Amino acid sequence: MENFIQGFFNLQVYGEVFPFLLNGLWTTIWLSAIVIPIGAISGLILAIGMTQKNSRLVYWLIIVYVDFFRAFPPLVLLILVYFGWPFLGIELNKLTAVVIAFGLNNASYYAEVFRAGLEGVSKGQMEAARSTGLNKRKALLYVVIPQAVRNVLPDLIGNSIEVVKLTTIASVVALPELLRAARDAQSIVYNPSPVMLAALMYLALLWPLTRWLGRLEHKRGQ
Amino acid sequence: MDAATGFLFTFFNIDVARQYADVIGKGTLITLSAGLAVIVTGIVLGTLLAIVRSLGCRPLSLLIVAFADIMRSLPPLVLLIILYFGLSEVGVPLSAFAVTWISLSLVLAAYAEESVWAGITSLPKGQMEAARSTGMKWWQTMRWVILPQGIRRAIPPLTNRVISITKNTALGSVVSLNEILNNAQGASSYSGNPTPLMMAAFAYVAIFLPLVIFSRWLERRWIQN
Amino acid sequence: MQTNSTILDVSGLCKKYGNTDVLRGVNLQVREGELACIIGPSGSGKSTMLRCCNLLESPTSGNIIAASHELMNPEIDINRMRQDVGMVFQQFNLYPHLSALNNVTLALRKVQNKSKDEAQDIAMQALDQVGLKNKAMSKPGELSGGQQQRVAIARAVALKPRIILFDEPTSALDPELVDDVLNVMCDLRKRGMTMVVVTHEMAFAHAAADKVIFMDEGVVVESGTAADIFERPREGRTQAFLARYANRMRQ
Amino acid sequence: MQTNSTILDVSGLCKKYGNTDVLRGVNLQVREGELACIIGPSGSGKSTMLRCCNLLESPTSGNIIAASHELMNPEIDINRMRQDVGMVFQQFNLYPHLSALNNVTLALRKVQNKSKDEAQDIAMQALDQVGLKNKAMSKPGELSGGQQQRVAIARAVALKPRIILFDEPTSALDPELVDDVLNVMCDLRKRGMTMVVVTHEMAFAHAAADKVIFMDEGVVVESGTAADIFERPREGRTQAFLARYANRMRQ
Amino acid sequence: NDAPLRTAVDATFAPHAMPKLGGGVQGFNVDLGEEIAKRLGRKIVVEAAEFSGLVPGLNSKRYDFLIAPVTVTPERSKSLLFTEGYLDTDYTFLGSAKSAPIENLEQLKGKTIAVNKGSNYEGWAKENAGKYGFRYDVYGTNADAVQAIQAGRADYNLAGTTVVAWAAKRNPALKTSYTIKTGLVWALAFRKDDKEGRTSVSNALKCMKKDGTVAKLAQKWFGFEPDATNAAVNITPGTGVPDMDGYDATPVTPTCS
Ligand SMILES: Nc1ncnc2c1ncn2[C@@H]1O[C@H](COP(=O)(O)OP(=O)(O)OP(=O)(O)O)[C@@H](O)[C@H]1O
Ligand SMILES: Nc1ncnc2c1ncn2[C@@H]1O[C@H](COP(=O)(O)OP(=O)(O)OP(=O)(O)O)[C@@H](O)[C@H]1O
Ligand SMILES: NC(=O)CC[C@H](N)C(=O)O
Ligand SMILES: [Mg+2]
Ligand SMILES: [Mg+2]
Repeated sequence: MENFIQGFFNLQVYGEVFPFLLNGLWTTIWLSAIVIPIGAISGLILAIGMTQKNSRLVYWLIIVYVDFFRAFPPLVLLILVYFGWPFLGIELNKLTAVVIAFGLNNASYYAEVFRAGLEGVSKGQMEAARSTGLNKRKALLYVVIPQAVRNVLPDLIGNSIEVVKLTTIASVVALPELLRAARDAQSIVYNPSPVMLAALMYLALLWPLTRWLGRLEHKRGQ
Repeated sequence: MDAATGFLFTFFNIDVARQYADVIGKGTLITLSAGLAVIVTGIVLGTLLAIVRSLGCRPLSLLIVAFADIMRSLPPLVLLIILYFGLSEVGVPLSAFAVTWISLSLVLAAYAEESVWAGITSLPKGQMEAARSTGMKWWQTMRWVILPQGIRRAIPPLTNRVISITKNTALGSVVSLNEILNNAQGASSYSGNPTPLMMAAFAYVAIFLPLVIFSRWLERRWIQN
Repeated sequence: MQTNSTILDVSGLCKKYGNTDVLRGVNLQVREGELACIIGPSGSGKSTMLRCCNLLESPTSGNIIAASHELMNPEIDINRMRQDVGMVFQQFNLYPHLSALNNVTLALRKVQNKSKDEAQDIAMQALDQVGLKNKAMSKPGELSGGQQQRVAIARAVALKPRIILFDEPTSALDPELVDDVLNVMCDLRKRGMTMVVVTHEMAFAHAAADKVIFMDEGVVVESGTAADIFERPREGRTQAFLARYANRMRQ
Repeated sequence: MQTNSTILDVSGLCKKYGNTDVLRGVNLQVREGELACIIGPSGSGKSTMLRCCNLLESPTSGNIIAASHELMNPEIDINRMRQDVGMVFQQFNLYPHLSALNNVTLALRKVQNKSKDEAQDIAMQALDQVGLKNKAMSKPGELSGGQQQRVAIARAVALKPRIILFDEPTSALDPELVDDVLNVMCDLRKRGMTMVVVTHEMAFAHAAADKVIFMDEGVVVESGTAADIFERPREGRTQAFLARYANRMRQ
Repeated sequence: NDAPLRTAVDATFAPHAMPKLGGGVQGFNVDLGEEIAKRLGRKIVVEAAEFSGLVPGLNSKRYDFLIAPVTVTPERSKSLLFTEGYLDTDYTFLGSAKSAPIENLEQLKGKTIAVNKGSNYEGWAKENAGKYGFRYDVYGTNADAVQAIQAGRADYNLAGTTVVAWAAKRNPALKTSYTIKTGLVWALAFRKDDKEGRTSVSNALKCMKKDGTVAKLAQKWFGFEPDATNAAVNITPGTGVPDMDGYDATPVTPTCS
């Protein structure tokens, strides 16, 4: 037990590495702030392509895309993008590689979420908007999408929390997000306390969101 | 070497592929069994927790909520690392497989608990009353009337989670679990060629694409009913 | 019928929710084989009283003896008692994931531990009684409201209870479907089933009830034969209630 | 009124869904300022016809000229045309996420590019016309069905269309709320708005319509003044339809 | 050529490469890389990545060469091009301070060894596990492999002598144990087709050995003076590591400025 406390709750180590981890936390936050909107917007576009059934080909291409990337582990995807694309003549820095891998992966999940949301908006809404002379783009933008977002707000938040958690895999390409910072610190102090401290930071960051989400979901269930 | 042959030589190198096929194969078995174990344990445990929560005992419910919140807020990789090194520091050195299995099961259980619980609470109160009024005991009602409906309602929101959590078996590579990715990374740095990573990619798709397609089917079937 | 023994005996029944007195000393008796209708304004405590009779609500004080079970005895075997005291709900409360047949067999198998075959025989008989033998395999979602309520009645009947409590069994039904259910209930009565029915169907109460109980503000104001209550109500409150009802019908 | 010009001219309109002919050569004219009611049995193609008139459905063949727009001209500016041809739906189809006011202003701002202030002024006028000025800030969810439908009418009116199409505007309403909506429509007519109304409210059609059109099986069987159609129907099918209706009312 | 040299280390391999708490990396190999770059008149970017990602990164041209301490082995020589060695490397076992150190490999029977994924220590463990009857686990980082000893998951970590010494010095719960003499060296790795890059860096390395820079770095980070036979001092006549694939025996005279 003594060992365990020394190993995981070593206050002295906490103090030593705190500023370092704070940097990592900051990286996690801005990384999330980049990848979440990108994933959400591409997901929305895919979902629109899926639900506004203009072309069966487009529909099936999107389904194949979405299912493939839902099946593909993001960690493996990141490694392939980072180390593989240069062979195709596309060379990416860490951040771009992470953003692209996350974008490919997240878009598929967000697409499924938005699809459910769009399907929940009655056909009459589009018709009503079109009948007042709004073109399709404007009708989607001002009438259909706001309602779709509302329909699935809890899922959107839930998925975004998942994305924040997923940023930990950026540590394999040594992007210095929170977990990476903790692991680096661990290798300096030869003590796993930094990882524990990182866990506490993740909790501090995400627990309020999870709680809020729980509330929203509960309300929807009623 | 022009770009195309370079690409093939690098990513689809037959010699390398042949050499490491069995390592990747073994990893695939581990990933498969870890994935299955996680799905089964996570869903069963989550359902049990939801049942305990519906007993309505406040301290127990609070514990369960706290558990679910923490598991849903922590990145699984962090949980994995802490359990792997932490458990053995307190004298329970479980194998990498066991730790991967347990930590992902806990995460899935947290989500399953929330979904099943939501499924249960969304049922009209009359279901419980009607069953009790025929003389069924609380747990009989739970078993035969409430749970079958609650779980049914929990399935659509849960499918996406099951997939993404199961894919996280790849994180086991960090704690020395010899699953696909770990073996592939080892092989690719050992051979100095990323072909094993490509093989891993194929193996993952072969394992998880059926799961994704199955979940789509399940969702559609459930919605129709 | 006067000679039959009392099967439901409620005396001095009180029920509080927090500080509000919902039942304030209810007394009533129902004899074996009787069809008793409970009428009264909304919020008068009819449902609460009925639900106390099989302990879906626990009384605050008073005494209830139902089918020889002393409900206020702390050692009572509730599930045993509920075998003898059936219940039918306004919202039917069928199990949507089970077929009509399995809705009926579930308690037979899990509570009375009957074999599958035996349970199915009994259930088919009960479904036959309510005229739904041919719907045995349908899920509740495939049945009309009236059919669902008849399955719910079959579910209660199949357990061979000594008394069945009905809480507004026809209030959730479209008007065209009400009669089917009331017919089934009349039928049951002819076979000697004791029934206590909370209802707003005055015509039914008038025509079919052996005994009518008028409740208001948590007490039984007046009770007697259907003719007594509907044709010669003694209490002012009863008269007022019936007058309002007659009025509404006329509109 | 006879002297007014034709504002909606449908001729030889056909519409197929796959192999089923839903409209089989519809001809009809509506003149400026007229209130035309379209009646006919369910499935006769009334909604389809109406929806063709603002291209929510695309006709298979035939000709439509609505408010001077040639709908079958492939180069038509649909959104421009829809400014002149308004529509009100059975299910209201208000935008649930916007207040009544913003339901009305949306197209004013995003299609007609009016300033916020100007759009609000116009919208408030329109809401005033339907008697809902005081509900401008309410969300649709907070309004009764009748109020929602009146907001939907205001939404159409605010764009100053030259003709408004109504598809069973009162069918989704509770009986008590129907009159409010019909009154608003009568009011509109007095102000000179041209309206084409698919309806099952025979009394309204009889009393308010300048022209009644009876459709059956995808064609216009008969049309004329309200008096013509309701009091001296010439065609057997019209007579049968009206008789069935009268019968149903009596029950 | 103004573009900086791009290279990478596994920053969990102290004291060769390790993170600085303030950000960035430091260590023997980082200094070595910077010195080489200076002599080539180029800037250098040292990226931190997992060791198992380095070779793929090199192959994909993300890195020009690997400054991480790559041990030259016959297998690797088949697919990579090496400069001559800049330091001898033996393998040393790291164990818990509480347990008795091992004196020979036979004592490994029934023990568990933790090694870094993709490293030659993993390779050694794989080859010898059957022979000596031990188990081994592979970890993404060497730091995790060391952590595994402290957590009681493994009995020994196997890594380069310098690394093991550093860990034992920094952490009193650990101590060094048996050393396997290998006769192997650490060298810089290039892509198989990048002869030109290797030649120029080899040349710089020879000069650095000649003027004692490498030895000074060893003194700074490891605290010992390498003797004349050590690759840190001893200059190879040709280019590459003798007796390995890719060795170019043509004698070279270093041209130093
Ligand atoms: N769970 C509860 N908590 C608090 N008050 C309750 C509860 N259940 C019922 N009540 C109150 O008890 C009173 C009696 O309710 P009850 O449902 O028994 O009336 P009822 O006679 O069945 O009326 P109705 O004809 O509308 O069904 C009502 O005022 C009601 O608000
Ligand atoms: N999208 C569609 N695909 C196939 N058939 C359709 C479609 N929309 C309508 N129909 C068919 O076209 C016919 C006419 O439908 P329409 O809705 O125009 O009738 P209606 O006169 O408005 O009836 P109601 O009074 O019930 O609204 C019906 O038989 C209907 O089934
Ligand atoms: N993590 C490291 O940098 C160790 C590399 C190890 N010396 C090898 O060449 O395999
Ligand atoms: Mg009641
Ligand atoms: Mg219609």
